[in-house]
Amino acid sequence: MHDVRFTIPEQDLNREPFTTKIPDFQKKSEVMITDRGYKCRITNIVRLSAQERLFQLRIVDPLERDVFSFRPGQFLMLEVPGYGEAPISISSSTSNREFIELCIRKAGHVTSALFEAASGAMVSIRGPFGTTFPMEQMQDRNILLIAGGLGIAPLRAPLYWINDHRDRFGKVWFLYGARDPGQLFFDYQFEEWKTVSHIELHTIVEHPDANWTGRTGLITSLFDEISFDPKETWAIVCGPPVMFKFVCSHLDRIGIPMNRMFVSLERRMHCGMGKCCRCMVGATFTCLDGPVFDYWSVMNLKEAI
Amino acid sequence: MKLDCSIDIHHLTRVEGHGNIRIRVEKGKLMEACWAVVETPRFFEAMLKGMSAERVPFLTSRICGICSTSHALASIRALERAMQVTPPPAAEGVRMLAMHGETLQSHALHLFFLAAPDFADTPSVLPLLESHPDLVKAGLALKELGNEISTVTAGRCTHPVSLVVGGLAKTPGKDRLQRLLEMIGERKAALEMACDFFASLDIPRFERETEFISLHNGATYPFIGGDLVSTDGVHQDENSYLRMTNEYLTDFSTSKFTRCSRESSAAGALARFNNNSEFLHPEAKKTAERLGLRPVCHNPFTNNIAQLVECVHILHDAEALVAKLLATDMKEARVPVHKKAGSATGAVEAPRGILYHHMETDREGRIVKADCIIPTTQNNANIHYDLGALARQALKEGKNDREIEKLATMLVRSYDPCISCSVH
Amino acid sequence: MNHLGFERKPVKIGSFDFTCCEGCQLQLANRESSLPDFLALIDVRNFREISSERHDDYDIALIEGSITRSDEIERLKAIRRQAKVLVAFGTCACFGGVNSQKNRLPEKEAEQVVYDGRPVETMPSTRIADIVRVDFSIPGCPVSKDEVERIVVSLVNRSMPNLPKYPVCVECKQRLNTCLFDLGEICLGPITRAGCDAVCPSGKTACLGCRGPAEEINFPAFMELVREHGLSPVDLTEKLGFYNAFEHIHRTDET
Amino acid sequence: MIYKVISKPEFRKFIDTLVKANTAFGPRQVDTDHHGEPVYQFMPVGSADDIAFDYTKTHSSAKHFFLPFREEISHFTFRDGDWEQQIRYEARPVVLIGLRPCDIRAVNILDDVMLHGPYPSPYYLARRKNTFIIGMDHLPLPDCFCKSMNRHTVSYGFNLFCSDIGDKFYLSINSSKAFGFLKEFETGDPTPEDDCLLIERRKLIKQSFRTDVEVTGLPCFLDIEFESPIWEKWGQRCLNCGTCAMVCPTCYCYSVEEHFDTDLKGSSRRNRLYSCNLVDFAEVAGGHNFRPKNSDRLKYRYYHHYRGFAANDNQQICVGCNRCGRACLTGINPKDVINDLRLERESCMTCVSPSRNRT
Ligand SMILES: Cc1cc2nc3c(=O)[nH]c(=O)nc-3n(C[C@H](O)[C@H](O)[C@H](O)COP(=O)(O)OP(=O)(O)OC[C@H]3O[C@@H](n4cnc5c(N)ncnc54)[C@H](O)[C@@H]3O)c2cc1C
Ligand code: SF4
Ligand code: SF4
Ligand code: SF4
Repeated sequence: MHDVRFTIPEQDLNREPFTTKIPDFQKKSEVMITDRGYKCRITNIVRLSAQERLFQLRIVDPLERDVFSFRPGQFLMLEVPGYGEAPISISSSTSNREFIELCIRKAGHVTSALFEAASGAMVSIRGPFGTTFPMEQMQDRNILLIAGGLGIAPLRAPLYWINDHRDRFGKVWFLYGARDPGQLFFDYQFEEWKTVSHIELHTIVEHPDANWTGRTGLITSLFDEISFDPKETWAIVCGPPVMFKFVCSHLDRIGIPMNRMFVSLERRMHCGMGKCCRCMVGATFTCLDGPVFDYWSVMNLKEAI
Repeated sequence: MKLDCSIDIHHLTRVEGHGNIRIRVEKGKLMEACWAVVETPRFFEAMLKGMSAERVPFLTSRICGICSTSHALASIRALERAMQVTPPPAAEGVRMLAMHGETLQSHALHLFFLAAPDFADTPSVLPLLESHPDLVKAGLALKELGNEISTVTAGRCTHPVSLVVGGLAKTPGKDRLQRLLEMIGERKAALEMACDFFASLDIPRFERETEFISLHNGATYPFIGGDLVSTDGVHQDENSYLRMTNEYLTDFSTSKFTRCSRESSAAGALARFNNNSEFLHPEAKKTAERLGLRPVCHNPFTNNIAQLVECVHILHDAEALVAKLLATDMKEARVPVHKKAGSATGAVEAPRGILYHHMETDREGRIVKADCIIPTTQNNANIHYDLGALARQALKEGKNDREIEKLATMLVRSYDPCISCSVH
Repeated sequence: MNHLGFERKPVKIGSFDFTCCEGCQLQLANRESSLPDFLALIDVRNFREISSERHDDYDIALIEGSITRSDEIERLKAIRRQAKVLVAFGTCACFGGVNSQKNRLPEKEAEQVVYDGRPVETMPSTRIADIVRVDFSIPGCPVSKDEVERIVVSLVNRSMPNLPKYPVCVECKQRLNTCLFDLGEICLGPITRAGCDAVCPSGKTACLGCRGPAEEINFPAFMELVREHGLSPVDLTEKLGFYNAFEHIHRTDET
Repeated sequence: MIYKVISKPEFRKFIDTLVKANTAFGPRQVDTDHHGEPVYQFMPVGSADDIAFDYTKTHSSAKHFFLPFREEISHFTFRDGDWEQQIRYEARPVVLIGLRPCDIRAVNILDDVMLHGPYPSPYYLARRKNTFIIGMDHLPLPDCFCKSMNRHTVSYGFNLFCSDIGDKFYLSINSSKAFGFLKEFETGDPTPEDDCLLIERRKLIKQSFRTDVEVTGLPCFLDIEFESPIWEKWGQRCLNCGTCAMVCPTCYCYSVEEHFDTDLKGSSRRNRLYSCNLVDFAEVAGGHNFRPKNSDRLKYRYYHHYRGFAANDNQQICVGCNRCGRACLTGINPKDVINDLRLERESCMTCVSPSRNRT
């Protein structure tokens, strides 16, 4: 008694796709490619240390490459086909439309697979996702950049931004601390930042080696080297949670308003789109409402940082 | 005629478990021909003491990874008989199907993975993947079917989960049975081509008069329960299994030996065939004829052929069984078990031969005494004496050491011994 | 060449069995539909059960079974010396398995029951990690071929294999089973590591914990639960001791 | 919405026809528990006779028809050092029969989460659009508390909703498909008596709730009570087995796994329903766990359910079906936990000094 009149017709979604619109990344668009990535070729791999490498990616399709743009602080979901995805901050200049750079620590499944990859390997990216450092609002102000260890990864994009628009900002300090001198990445760029971009760079390490002539200690001890007007200074702080807690409470004490300090949070993520709930901190999605938060919001998050 | 020969095979390969073959001939005189099982004992019978009945099948199935269903069912049968539980007919049908699944899987594994390389003269099945891809595919198709039957009926192919004392914990879904029926139909061609292959083989000529022991019920080709018969005319009821086995210890083997009317006896596909060939499915009878197998056959190498004949029987019988189960209401497949004291034997025909579990329970249904006699245990003595006879014959034929070694290993393999299971 | 640009080579495997039923090795030949693909991933160097060829240049050793005799210790140590990666394969190897049930009996009694008192060489069933270093464990009685396949694929692809950390209940509920506690039985699913796709509860028999404890299980709460459901201490010992997989936790809980 | 009435035999005929022409699921008895109570689940049905129209509750919700426990979200095919990604959002049409109002409200909540955010899920959409939902009201069971959650009625999100008014069903028709199908059957326009009966029925349902959970202001309390010792107490009982999340109609947290095919020629990326109750939900590379304790994880599930997240406008997402409470082996249920929380809260409100255990 199979009566075809009562068979429910299939809603054919494949033929009326609702995801082909070219996504507009400047605002969270109503429709966007949520599951298909941009195919990328790894064009260069720079060894930073035993555990960290810089990967240079180039989107294969010229049209897609044209479309792809991001803002400082955003991250993308890096897919290594067969192995999985991991959220990674974009570590290159927003004005560089040719390449994307990712600074990656070998931490687990996906990242280890990536470390097996040779130059020329094919991977995929989704995104960019997440909130950004408010570079426009920071204009005409002094900027305090503080990075601890691999925290330099998300910090490089704002750093490039400042370099690109150096005349729009006041004084810029960059305090960079690491466990040991080998963990101070991108030292080949230090000179350029100092002389070309006029950034005041201060470095410090916890455990010096024989060749180290700079300062030794925790990053907070660098504050005595600089003086600034807290009312006119905005801060971006990236690094492990313990570090930015100390740094931000210090900055809070000397008078930088909490909503002018920015940090980037890390959580486990599986979708990047506010669905899997892996990245929740309290009731906040790190992927949608973050990863960039001002310190006031961080203070308001349930669950310890 | 050849005068000296010395063969020492340490850990025979392509069999389940650890066993050694030693043959030594000096000046034309057979000094030693020995089948030594060196597997580590696990003491299952001791572990069973005090265990509650419902857990027993899960433990005994772990005696053997290949014939776990037989072990579970032998225990279940012993316990049900001991505690006077009558399983519902639907459960009996499903159990029989589970046996078929296991036998098919086990025979396919033996024929194609363990025995076939001997005939093709390769060290394992892996080179056959290249040289005889269709044959291997056919073997895989049959093995897969066996596993699928087990999965549908017992929940999983190794170590069944839903065969329990009192019936079935879960009945197979009709949709999966339906799918089985289709699968069985599809796989007939694979079996056909396997028969062609084995028909083309040279089975070594060797005979040693043997007493073959198997189940017998006078109506069907037996797998679960029935009387115990031998080709020497012994006939006993199930509970008198000890009369068929008479276990004894030797000093070179961790597995015991058995005997009935002679110095040794054999169980297995060939024994089943020798005692019950009249009850085979007509198609299986045809296959036997085609392959030249007639009861009573005393060549142990033809056990392979008997296995193949059984595969044909199983395929057809399983087809009928599934059709019957599809028409059965399977809601009532488990009865409550009232624990009581008792003792009984459960005998089933495992792929390698008759398997006895004898269980004695106390009032709470806990095991007081357990005895398990495994088919390979019953074959050990026969393998042992066959080796001697084979060596003698081969020497007479002037075979060299390598040839004798090959024949000896093939002989042991043709029994499809399940060694770790025999030392339990 | 794959998309990451490195050469994939079949892993050189040796498979060895100690005291056990060989059911786990047998699983390697299961899942027939993908078996040819699976075999292409491995280079069998030593596997007595299926091949007469024996070489001693394997990188990965799958060890099945527990250790119950002194000669096995030597054999195992020799394998450890050769293997780059040693895998405890199956519940017997990981925890001692059903064989360990004999450990609770006095040795003489076991021999009496089985060998009429004739002395047989044996020792308490021991998991292999107590004798050699184990790099990875694949529990299960028997192991699930699915999982084994995944792990071998990982090894070939140079990625890290892993096991689920959560308990069997997750998979059980995903199969829409009726919980066995609702059927009046005591199931070890809530404390047992998932990965078997809840075969036992799906066949309506209680999980006996062959895969060992899940990560960070709440054992006291579970004990409370089984007490409420009126499981006798004898039964509980029988269940928890079935595969010897909870021995450690069980003991620390008592003290 | 169009309202009609249909006689019960005619309704059965309608369902039978629909079920036979489509892949259909409805409540079916799958077991009898050890108290002798029937156990129902949404299972495939082949005719109206398979459906237990008078079922009490299903142990699992109907969530997995929209968010399958496992689903492939994309597949990669590898060739010559390159790969291709295939994505399909296919879903076969499915008829779901017998959903309760709270179940349908749960689907509506999933709609909010999956479709109304910045990144709508095409997989969910495909399934949602291809599911024909027939709802049915019922008298609440003693432990239902959907009224407390204000989820005991439903006005959208279904194709057809049936209220039992004695000999007839009062139908709320919410889709042209349903309306079209029903044209072939004998239905009538509701008479004033029918309307009366419907109102009576609604009243009866409303009055029959035995369980009340006070949730007013709960979101705020949950924020404040984040450090409450109550969580520790309940956390000690929690097995972290994930059962509650699996049966819940609105738990939607998932994980993504990726596996190579055995022939290494491809790989598939799969979604897998997960739970914040599971031990490694908040674990990150290197082994740090942001929610290391049982209590952290239990709390988190409650936090999500009764505080709500931005994805659905910070609305509570529990619908009050108590499936989690029934399924929990150690007896953790929303009613007791929330009441406990509020009791503690109330006593602290009257305290002059801050309670101990609190920093
Ligand atoms: C917004 C954001 C930006 C990040 N930027 C960088 C970066 O620029 N460079 C870098 O090296 N690392 C970065 N990380 C951390 C990085 O995502 C993890 O180290 C990485 O996910 C580990 O993945 P895995 O598969 O190798 O490890 P596994 O532990 O095997 O990963 C399992 C899963 O957990 C998730 N996961 C594990 N650890 C973390 C973590 N710490 N944070 C979030 N998710 C995790 C992964 O997504 C993965 O799916 C960032 C994380 C976030 C959230
Ligand atoms: S049957 Fe066992 S595994 Fe399944 S939910 Fe119940 S306790 Fe958990
Ligand atoms: S359900 Fe339990 S006993 Fe059964 S396979 Fe899984 S872990 Fe092992
Ligand atoms: S009562 Fe429990 S299962 Fe039902 S919606 Fe609320 S949290 Fe989910």
